[in-house]
Amino acid sequence: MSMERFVYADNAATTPVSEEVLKAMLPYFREGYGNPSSIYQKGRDAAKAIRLARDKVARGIGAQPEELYFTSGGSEADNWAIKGVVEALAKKGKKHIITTAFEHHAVLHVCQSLRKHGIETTYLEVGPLGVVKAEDVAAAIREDTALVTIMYANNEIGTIQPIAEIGKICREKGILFHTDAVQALGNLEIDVKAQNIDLLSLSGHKIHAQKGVGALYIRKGVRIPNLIEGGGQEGGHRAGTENVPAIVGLGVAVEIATKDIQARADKTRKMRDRLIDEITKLPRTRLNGDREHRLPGNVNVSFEGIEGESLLLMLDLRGVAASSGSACTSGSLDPSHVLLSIGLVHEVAHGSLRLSITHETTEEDIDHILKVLPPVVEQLRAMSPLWENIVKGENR
Amino acid sequence: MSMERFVYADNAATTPVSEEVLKAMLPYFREGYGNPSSIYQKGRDAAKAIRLARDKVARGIGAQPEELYFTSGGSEADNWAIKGVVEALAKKGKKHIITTAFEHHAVLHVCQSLRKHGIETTYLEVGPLGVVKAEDVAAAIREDTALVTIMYANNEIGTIQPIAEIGKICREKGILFHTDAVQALGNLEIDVKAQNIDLLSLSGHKIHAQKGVGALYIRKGVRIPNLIEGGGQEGGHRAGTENVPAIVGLGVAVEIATKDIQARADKTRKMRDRLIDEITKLPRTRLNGDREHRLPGNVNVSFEGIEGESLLLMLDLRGVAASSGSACTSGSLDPSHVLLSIGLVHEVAHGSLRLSITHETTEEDIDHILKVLPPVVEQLRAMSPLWENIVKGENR
Amino acid sequence: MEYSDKVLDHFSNPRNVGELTDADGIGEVGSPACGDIMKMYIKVEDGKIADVKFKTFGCGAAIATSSMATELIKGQPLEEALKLTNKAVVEALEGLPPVKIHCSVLAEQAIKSAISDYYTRLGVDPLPIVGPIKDTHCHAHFH
Amino acid sequence: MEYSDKVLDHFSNPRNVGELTDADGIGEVGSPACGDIMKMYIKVEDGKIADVKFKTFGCGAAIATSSMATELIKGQPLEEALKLTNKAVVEALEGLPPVKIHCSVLAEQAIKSAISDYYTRLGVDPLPIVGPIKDTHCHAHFH
Ligand SMILES: Cc1ncc(COP(=O)(O)O)c(C=O)c1O
Ligand SMILES: Cc1ncc(COP(=O)(O)O)c(C=O)c1O
Repeated sequence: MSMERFVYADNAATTPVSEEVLKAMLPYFREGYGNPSSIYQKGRDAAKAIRLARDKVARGIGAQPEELYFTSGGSEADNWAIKGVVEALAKKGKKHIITTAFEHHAVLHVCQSLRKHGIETTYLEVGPLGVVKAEDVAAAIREDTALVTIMYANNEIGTIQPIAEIGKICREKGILFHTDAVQALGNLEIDVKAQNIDLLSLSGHKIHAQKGVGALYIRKGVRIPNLIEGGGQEGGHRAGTENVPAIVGLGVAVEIATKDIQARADKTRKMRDRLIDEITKLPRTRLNGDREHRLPGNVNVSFEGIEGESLLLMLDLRGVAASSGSACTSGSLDPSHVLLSIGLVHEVAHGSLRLSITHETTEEDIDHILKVLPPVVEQLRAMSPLWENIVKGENR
Repeated sequence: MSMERFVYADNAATTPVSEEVLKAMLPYFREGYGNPSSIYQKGRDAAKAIRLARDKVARGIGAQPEELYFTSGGSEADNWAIKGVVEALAKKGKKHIITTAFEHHAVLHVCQSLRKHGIETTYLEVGPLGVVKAEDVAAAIREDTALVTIMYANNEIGTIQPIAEIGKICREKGILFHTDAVQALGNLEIDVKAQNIDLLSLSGHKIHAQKGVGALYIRKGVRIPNLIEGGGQEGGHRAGTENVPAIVGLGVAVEIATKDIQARADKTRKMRDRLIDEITKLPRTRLNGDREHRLPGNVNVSFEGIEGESLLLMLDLRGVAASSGSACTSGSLDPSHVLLSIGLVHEVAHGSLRLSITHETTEEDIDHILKVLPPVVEQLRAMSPLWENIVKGENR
Repeated sequence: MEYSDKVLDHFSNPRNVGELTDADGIGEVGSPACGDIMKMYIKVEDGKIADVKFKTFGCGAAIATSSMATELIKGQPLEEALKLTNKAVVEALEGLPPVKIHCSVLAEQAIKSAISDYYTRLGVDPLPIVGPIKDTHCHAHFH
Repeated sequence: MEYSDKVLDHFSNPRNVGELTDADGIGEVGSPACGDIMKMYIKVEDGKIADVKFKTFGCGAAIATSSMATELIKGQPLEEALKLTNKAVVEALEGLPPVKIHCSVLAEQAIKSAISDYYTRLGVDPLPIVGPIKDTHCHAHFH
């Protein structure tokens, strides 16, 4: 099949490393390769590069550089934050976590596996719109609550959570608050101080840095044990020789991503709204998640009667890369826990499509998506026994 | 100061990414950037690249590809192996670890922090030559021993441990055996099957791959819980979007490093021996660690009366990058625990120098080191009150 | 996940898609909640599968296995069609990712189900000929 | 670890290295086990530090702080030299990494120790003038 155009509409799964980021990284592979712990010039240069990157990342979220610890990505940051807080506080009798039903698996699976260590978790409902209520958080707080961990924005349906409100409640009640901001970074303003965030996870590859690098912000005064112990890197809090090129790239990526957020978001939102408006004109097609409290680049729709994976493969053959549910779980055949959490029935959850665009997406890209998507949906419905039944039911 | 030549003699701390490795990595930053969990072509290409890399790494150590899990480096692999085995076996009453006194901190600190969870560790002596005795391992095994973890080769003094013998003992007694092979990979033959190794840690940046990538080999049949939970990556055993370029690079690096080990080692050993012979001619200078059971590129010497860090800085000013003790701990002022473990007194341990070369080091590089080192030692001794006392003591 | 070229070929150009309005047997297996439904239509002439069509709701592998399975039985005597195993379908497709093996099982069962229906319509008890139709559960791929 | 250019300058070209055979006061602080020993020699004339030399066993920062500290007190009246704080040495060096701050403390103490020795030789109790010499422990930098 000849492909007129290739539109990458899966930026929530991962992004290409940008030219600027790669350019910043390249000197650290074969020239600036010193170990940042080494005392000689090459080592000191590497240490300095990391310091400058830390400053940039800190600035991007309103933190102090000493409050930032580089990790191997968002998953490690989530694991460290939650296991760390729980280990620090369980011995004081605090054995309860509050989270939502639609967190990323890097949060959910940690909470689930902590159960066998006697940690109880409350999974708050997010309702049909996919937004948790701050008052529900307040109501769930108990004497023994150690941690509230609620994502800043959902990775599948893009809904934005009331982080500042939750932060305020937690600070007032003296409870630690962690947020997985992997999807929010670069899309929404983050200010850990104003928003009363105690711990925050971020990941590089969603904002045009390398895969395998991220960071955990830990507010000064909060002490949690290490997840990875060993050498004295990261102020003694995260062992392992630092991934210098990736960290340098993360610094540049955060700097770029947190500049002009408003203007970029406005541009992206316009394209997103066009996609939503046009796609939801198709029969038996619905938007998943709140339309207003939504990441500027996220479109998540369900088409009754078709299955997501075959939809993705067809779209790919026609030059559109997208996702059905979260890429992280697409190895599994279970329907997305996020879509189930907002009340979709299994067969509709199976037929979902996530398009995630950025301000670099063009109107021509949107045109292309809108050109190829409807016939693909039609084609798959034509071969679907489920669609046949739906249509029969309608005509009955 | 004009620098005629720059000799990088700290390859045990880290290595530059090789041209071949970087070349293999580059396509995965801006073109092959798909998320390996994604279903479309770009995702499948990334998944395939990881599969091929896994095959290469597996071949390099005699493992099956399904037995290899990519990590963010050697430290994570060590943490995962030890904490994982302990968590899996502690509930069966196995609460004892056997290790040596001179492991890397990524092993030692984990053992130390497990103490508060009721895990006891036996730290075997390595003697003045820095080689543990297999019979000491056998003698230390108890009813409740969960794990033996002994490094393949020491990172500071380069001494090689009797891994196959230890592996045999452990297998016979039905005890899991982990080895940190970070320094051995590419220098010594590794065959996890023949050597009866159950878990093995490796790191990319010591063999010309990127920093921040490594792997843990877990023998089929050995089941340990995850250190980083979340998405289904790495067969569900290590969450986090895969660092595709770094993993691809690791594959190439292992392939290159495990080819022609003998020929390369012979070449390196000759240069190493010249360094040792010449340097130990200096007064009150000794080689640390066994000369025979030693990594082909490792020289570790102590100069009485001088302190290591100032020695390194002076050498750096004269175009030689080297290390004093382990780079990972050089932020600390404590003398190397490795040198103390082989019986050095504190002040001599402080005056140690590690030169780590490779087969790519040239005879001219060795000439340069041998030219600049003796005058630097002399200069520092001339300004050392300690040296003054040593000389006075001699003349008394 | 890696799909073979053969899988992608059968997915993007599926053979025998559609329905047979004059089918002699129709089989349907799977469930919408599991994300896979296969419906097979067969036309039987002289004890042979004269024609076969399918409709499938499911992933790429489900569509590809439906396509390949129908190709493999088209024109075959019923007893040959009943011998078609999921393994044969997987081999003909040059492999399937482990998590997708259940799709091939579904295709095998869909054929059996259609032939079952054919015998039932003839007034013949299909059970001794076809055997039981396995109830494929959502998590079949975990076995 | 990052050293300022000033530190590197004083490390690579240390001022006042050596001994004074006719010193009026000699001070030594630190211990070999800790990895730092500083020995200071002073020559006093007209209540001023007419000359000063040092010998140091220690890291780059130990040598640089010795060099800078001796520069700062050379030619100064004793009472001024006694006022030299480790902070002033750090500032003159344009900063020191946190783990190296103890070296500057050591340099301050070495000077005090040498001046103490000078008064002791004169038969004057140094304690009221110089104060106690702090026993700098190996882990001073952790405080
Ligand atoms: C023996 C040994 N183990 C573990 C490590 C840690 O590896 P990494 O820096 O990749 O975390 C190192 C080197 O830093 C090492 O030399
Ligand atoms: C919300 C969220 N949290 C965590 C992660 C995990 O980040 P990483 O892939 O860097 O481990 C992701 C994406 O994969 C995500 O979208």
